[in-house]
Amino acid sequence: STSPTAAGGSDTLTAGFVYVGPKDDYGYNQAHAEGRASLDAIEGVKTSEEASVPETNAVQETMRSMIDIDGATAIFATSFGYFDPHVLALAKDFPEVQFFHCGGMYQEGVHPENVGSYFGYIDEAQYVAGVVAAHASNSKRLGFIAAKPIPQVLRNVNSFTLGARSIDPSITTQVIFTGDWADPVREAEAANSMADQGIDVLTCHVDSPKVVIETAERRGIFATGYHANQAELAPQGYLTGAEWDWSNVYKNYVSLMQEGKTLMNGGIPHLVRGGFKDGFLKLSPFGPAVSASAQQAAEAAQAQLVSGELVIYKGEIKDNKGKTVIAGGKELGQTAVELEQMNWLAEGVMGSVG
Amino acid sequence: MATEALGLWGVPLAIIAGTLRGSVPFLFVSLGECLTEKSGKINLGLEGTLLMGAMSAYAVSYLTGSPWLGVITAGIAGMFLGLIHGWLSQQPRVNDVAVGIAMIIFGSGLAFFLGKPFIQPSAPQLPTLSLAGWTQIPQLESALSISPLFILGVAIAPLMQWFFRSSRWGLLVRAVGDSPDAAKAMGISIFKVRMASIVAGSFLAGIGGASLSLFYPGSWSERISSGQGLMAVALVIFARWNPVQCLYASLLFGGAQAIGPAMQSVGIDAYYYLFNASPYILTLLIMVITCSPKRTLTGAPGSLGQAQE
Amino acid sequence: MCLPLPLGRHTGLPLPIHPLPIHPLPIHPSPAMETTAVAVQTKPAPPELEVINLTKRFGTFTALDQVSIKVTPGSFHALLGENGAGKSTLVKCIMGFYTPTSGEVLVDQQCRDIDSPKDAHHFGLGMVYQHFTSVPAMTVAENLVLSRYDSPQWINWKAEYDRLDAFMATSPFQIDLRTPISQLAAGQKQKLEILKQLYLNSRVLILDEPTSVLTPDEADEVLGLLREEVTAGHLSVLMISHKFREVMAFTDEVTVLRKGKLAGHGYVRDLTVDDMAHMMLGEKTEATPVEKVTVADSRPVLELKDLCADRDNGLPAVCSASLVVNSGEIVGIAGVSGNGQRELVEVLAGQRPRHSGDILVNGEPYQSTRREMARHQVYTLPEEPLRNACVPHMSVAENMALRTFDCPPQARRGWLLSLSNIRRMAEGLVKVFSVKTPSVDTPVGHLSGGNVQRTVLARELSSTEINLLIAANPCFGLDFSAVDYIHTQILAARNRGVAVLLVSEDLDELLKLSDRIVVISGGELVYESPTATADIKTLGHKMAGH
Amino acid sequence: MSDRWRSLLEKICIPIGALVAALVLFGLFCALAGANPFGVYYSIYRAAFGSWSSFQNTLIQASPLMLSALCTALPARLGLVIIGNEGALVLGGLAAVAGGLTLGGWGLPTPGVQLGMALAGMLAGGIWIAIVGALRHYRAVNETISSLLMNYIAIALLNHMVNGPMKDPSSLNKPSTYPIPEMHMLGNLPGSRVHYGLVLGLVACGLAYFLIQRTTFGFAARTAGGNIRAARVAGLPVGKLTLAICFLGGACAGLAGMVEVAAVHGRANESLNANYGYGGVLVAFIARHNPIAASLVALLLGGILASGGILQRSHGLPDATVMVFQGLVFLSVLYSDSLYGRLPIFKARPARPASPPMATATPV
Ligand SMILES: Nc1ncnc2c1ncn2[C@@H]1O[C@H](COP(=O)(O)OP(=O)(O)OP(=O)(O)O)[C@@H](O)[C@H]1O
Ligand SMILES: Nc1ncnc2c1ncn2[C@@H]1O[C@H](COP(=O)(O)OP(=O)(O)OP(=O)(O)O)[C@@H](O)[C@H]1O
Ligand SMILES: [Mg+2]
Ligand SMILES: [Mg+2]
Repeated sequence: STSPTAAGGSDTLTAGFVYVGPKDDYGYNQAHAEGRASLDAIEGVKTSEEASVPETNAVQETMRSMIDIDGATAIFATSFGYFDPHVLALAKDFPEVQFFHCGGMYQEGVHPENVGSYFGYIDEAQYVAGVVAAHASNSKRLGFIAAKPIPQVLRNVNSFTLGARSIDPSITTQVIFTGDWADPVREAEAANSMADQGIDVLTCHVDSPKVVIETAERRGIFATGYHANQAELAPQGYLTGAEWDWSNVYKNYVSLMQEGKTLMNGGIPHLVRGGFKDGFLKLSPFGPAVSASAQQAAEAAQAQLVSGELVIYKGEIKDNKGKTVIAGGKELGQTAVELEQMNWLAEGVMGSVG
Repeated sequence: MATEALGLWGVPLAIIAGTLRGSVPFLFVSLGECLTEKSGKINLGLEGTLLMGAMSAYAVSYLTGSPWLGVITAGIAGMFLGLIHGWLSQQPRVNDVAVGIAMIIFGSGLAFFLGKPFIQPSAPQLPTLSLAGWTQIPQLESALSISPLFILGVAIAPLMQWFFRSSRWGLLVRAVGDSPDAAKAMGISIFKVRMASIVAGSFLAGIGGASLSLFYPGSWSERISSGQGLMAVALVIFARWNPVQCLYASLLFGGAQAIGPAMQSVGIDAYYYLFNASPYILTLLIMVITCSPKRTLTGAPGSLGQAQE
Repeated sequence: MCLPLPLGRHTGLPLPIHPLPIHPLPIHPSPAMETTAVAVQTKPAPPELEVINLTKRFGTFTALDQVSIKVTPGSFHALLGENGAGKSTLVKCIMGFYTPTSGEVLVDQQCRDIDSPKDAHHFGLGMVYQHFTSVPAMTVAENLVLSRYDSPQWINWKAEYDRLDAFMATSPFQIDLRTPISQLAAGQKQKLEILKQLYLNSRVLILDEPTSVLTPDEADEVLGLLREEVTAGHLSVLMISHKFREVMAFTDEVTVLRKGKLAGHGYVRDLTVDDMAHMMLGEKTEATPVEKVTVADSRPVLELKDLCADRDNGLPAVCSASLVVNSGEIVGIAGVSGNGQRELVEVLAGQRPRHSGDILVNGEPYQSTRREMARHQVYTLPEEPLRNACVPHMSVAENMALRTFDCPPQARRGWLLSLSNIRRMAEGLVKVFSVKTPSVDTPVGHLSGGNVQRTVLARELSSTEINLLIAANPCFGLDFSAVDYIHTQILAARNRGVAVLLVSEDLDELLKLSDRIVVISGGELVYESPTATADIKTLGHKMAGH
Repeated sequence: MSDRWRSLLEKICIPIGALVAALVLFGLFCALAGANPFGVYYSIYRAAFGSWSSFQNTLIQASPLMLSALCTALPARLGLVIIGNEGALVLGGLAAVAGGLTLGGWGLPTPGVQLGMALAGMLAGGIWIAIVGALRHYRAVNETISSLLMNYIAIALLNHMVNGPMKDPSSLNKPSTYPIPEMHMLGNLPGSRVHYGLVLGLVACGLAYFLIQRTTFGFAARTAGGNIRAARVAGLPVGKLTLAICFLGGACAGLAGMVEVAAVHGRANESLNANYGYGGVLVAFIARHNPIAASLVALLLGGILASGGILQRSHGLPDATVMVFQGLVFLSVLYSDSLYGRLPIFKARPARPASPPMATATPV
């Protein structure tokens, strides 16, 4: 059977991957590039990738050239800012090509048929990292270095804090926003100033967590990673980390496409999201500083998240100004729209969304 | 040993610590730029030099295990870019600002290209000098754990001042920068003096890069520099082409970098974009206040920014 | 009238002013000079300098064509020629500043490769350039130490100062060692340049128009001292000059260049001024006689009331200057350079903001805006025209249009340039003012100094309705035919009823041209007198600040 | 060969020679990195100029650079070295959105809204650079430095505005302003995917050239740029000229920002800060501040940027390769500028003394 979208009637499926930064940044882009690399082993699949493509019309031209020159029939646009207007514009021009955008922005009926979204609930992993952090912390003060106060980031901050406070409700998380997805000096400065404040577990949500993890190690405090496995950077203090597992996701898409399924014929769902259960995420292996009890608690939490027993956003949850944001008894599952519009910091987080 | 929180006292401490940690690259690039500008040329390309220095230092430190070898290599890599800049910017009809911007692209492109294999590994870092034997407060101890390159930079600043005042070469550099015609009449080769100043300045800037990748923040990535190389030009004007004042200006900038995060860590967190821009706003304000159309800037080399005949 | 020799050399006191010769007269130096205390010591005799068949081309243009010249040891040699004759080029070739296209430079009858001024110094040659060559941002001491080729790598300032003080004590002129060059007056800078060569022990001194920034007194002082050294056999001097008076008074030999070629050579004792002028120009010319007519119904055109202005460093330069210039009158401002006259002209020309005070032109307040300049027909001949009045890389035509480019016919509808009209007008002016330029499209920076001056003159004097002319050192560095031309033009303007403010450091020029003379000293106008009745002695005293 | 032909030939050969030299150097570099240089050349050609489709890519990349370059090129005529293009561009984009939303809210028809956006963008960019000019004129603050600092400040302002006061609450994970309605967006040139920004860029370059070379304003600016003391002697209003030309330069960069939001992004957010500013500075310098040449150099840079992707995808070279290429091309072109009049082949023969046309060319 020939794939309905393959150009030139060949059986080879060509997929193009576009990254916003360098593909070896020890972070976001690297996680995607590793996912892409896992496709190399698959028969009948060719990939083409381009890194450091800015969120301007340059990305449109890149995707166009992948389609025109490389014959790509599926495009994976991995940066959040690629979606509107770039992916949408291209989708209009190439109705037979499938565009998969990482970010979960697809809306039924609003966006074209041949556009799909995929994203993972990485805050589940952050929740578990919070559980581990709570066990490791002596000062009961955690630190979170975040790029910008956007819902995705706030959700990670809150989940991390909720995870930690599920172990010890007195724990607080200090958050510092650097204002930039990558600014190593400021990230190091934030890490140091948190260490000076007596914070003893750090985590972060920036494009490349390398500097944060290394600084924490140098200051003799603990850290949990993000995006990819940074254990090598902090052999002493690395506890665990919230990692993407894109290889699962990409392999899955590819096998669907190889079966002839597409977004357009309804064979591939437009919105693909998932957490631990769906194989979107993994935890970094536990570091030497993680106690047995911490490990148990973490594994338990992970298992409960997989089974659905544990819902992170379950009322009553107050924000850090004392206002109830999720009423008692209310449960917001991972797909809840409210969570995607999060603009508050949970009780126990020190900082403000500005 | 439980760590006590310092509360609001943490802010000045964090700023002091940030000053000691964060000012080193500023210090080296501004001293390098100061030397370059004293000879009458502007090197806007130090951003590329800084990145090249950071990359090569990290790479060599990783490959050989010796961070000091990395520092030397960074300087040499800087000199290589300086040679290009020095030669090109002295050709007739070639503008040094333009060469500088092209060199930013070329230098950082080269650094990123060659630096790809070194993003993942961890390289040995420069040792830390602790000045805090007298205190038990861990925050102070960490604030006073300073880079050996900081000490080096602090020593170079007055040395360079003395060099300009009391060495024949220093006088030559000043003469060439202030009045190339006069220097030429004395039989001084303007080309050679400027070349030497640019190359030596780039050596220093390269070391500035090494301090980024081998001490603070202490890793190599493509975003490691946040414009320190570009700011060098502003710092030197700010410091009125005086090496010792370059030191003060660098300390100020290092400190200003720490303001944003330090404020947030104690809960002052509105307007952090504007807080993060504070070093630039501050510099601009000080320049507006201290410049005047009625006076020429003291210390400005007379031929700075003037076209080659 | 014999040359007055300075007396108070070592006293550090200002020199007494002597009556100046107003017309250049052939004066021979008194042959037996007293030997000076400085010079008697065992200094080696200067080497012989000879240039054979030297040619220098700039691109396709031949600046020097097979020129030969010989400076015998212990002689004072003058190099003469019109503007652009190639004098500066010749000496720069000797000094290794330029590489000659062909030809040889011999020192002591040996052919030498001189590739840089450093090599020249090695052979005992030293030069004072037409433009100052000290570094403005450095002090006198730093400049002197730097100028030495053998100064140590690391400088011990205390020891250096001791040595410099000792040198200064025995030198012909005194300058404070710790002053930055930028704060020296022009005359002092020139003295420093010569001092530097003495400090370097140069045996053959080449001077390119050394007296053009000096007052006649200063010039006589400097040249007199050099003459002593030459007579004592310690020094040879090769001097470029446009001033016949100096040539006649101090030099032994002259070599004349014309359009890059050797035009003549001779001994001063055998030559008259006319002979030399003839060699320079290739034809007989006589200075146009000066005639002044009295202008009827003279009225005040320019009035200054308590005008104050600051220097670049913020210190006061002009203090409470009040002055009236009437139509049909030339008011001359005399003064030693650096006494505020430059700043005064800059304020009037709109280059410098005033600190306080009023300027009235035709009775109306004047702010030096373009509109006021056009309405009152105010024109300016600033000093150093290439620096002050021209855009070097723009063409002669464009520079000539600087006053008129926004008026018809050069501008259509007030904003659209008519390039053809701009060229056409420039071509006319080039003819009328005999500007020597390859074409009107040549960048003005490529012209020789005299022709730049003529370009500006053409622009500023071509209007038929000039009302006020402000001229500052208009003849600085020009050859005598150009000087004569400019003087004639300025006088003609005055006779038409133009009010002229003439600022000059050349007292002869002021005495020749102006109707009234005002002395500026320390930024204040300290003396005023009609020229006819002016007492030259008093003028000199006032200029010297007494 | 007459002198005119010789100099024309020189003007053609030198830039081409510079490009060839850069390509040779880059080929060596690629060979060292393990790629086949000739394959690389072919790919670059194919991706930048090889087909109408790829040439459109080049045009798309070039159009913001043309406008942005004028922000440096115009003030340069007054002797000012301004590198504040990035700042003027992002603020221009921000203001254009604000203007577009306001006017759109009043129900103005599309041409009105577009004109309003353009004016708002130009005004914001213009004022931003005029501040630099004012600081230069009234406070003698070095314009290169102040414009550099103003870049950082403008970007901080952009971030502050899109994350705060001007944020569209529904722009969740990429804080942005409210979008400009689709109907008010700038369209594409018929039959292509190149938006009207290219036309604006070309027209602006042409107008700028005319303004500088053929108007009294340009004459005054060139005079003041060539020698400010002479300009003051001629009574030219240096202050007004400085402000005006800085405003015009900034307005062009602001217009580039407006084009980016109105033709590409549809809203203002941090993507506006995409280095078109520094690219523009480089373009202006390489073009020696000649607006017409700037449009050609912008095309060259556009072509290089357009070919960046293919180097990664077809030759496995890292993403930084295109920067190295760009750097080499620009260094080489900058160097080539110094060769005018120095290459023996293009040198006029020394005129024989007898030849009549040279007789007048002997200044005395
Ligand atoms: N660097 C140069 N490039 C091209 N032409 C030059 C250069 N220097 C001098 N010239 C030309 O050579 C000729 C001789 O110039 P030079 O400066 O020697 O004249 P001069 O005799 O010293 O005149 P003045 O009395 O005005 O000082 C002039 O026509 C001048 O334009
Ligand atoms: N020649 C000059 N040298 C140095 N500074 C000057 C000079 N002329 C004016 N200034 C300074 O520049 C500033 C502006 O001067 P001024 O307003 O006269 O300029 P302008 O060209 O007339 O500008 P505008 O036409 O906009 O008023 C003032 O601070 C003034 O002190
Ligand atoms: Mg001369
Ligand atoms: Mg001359």
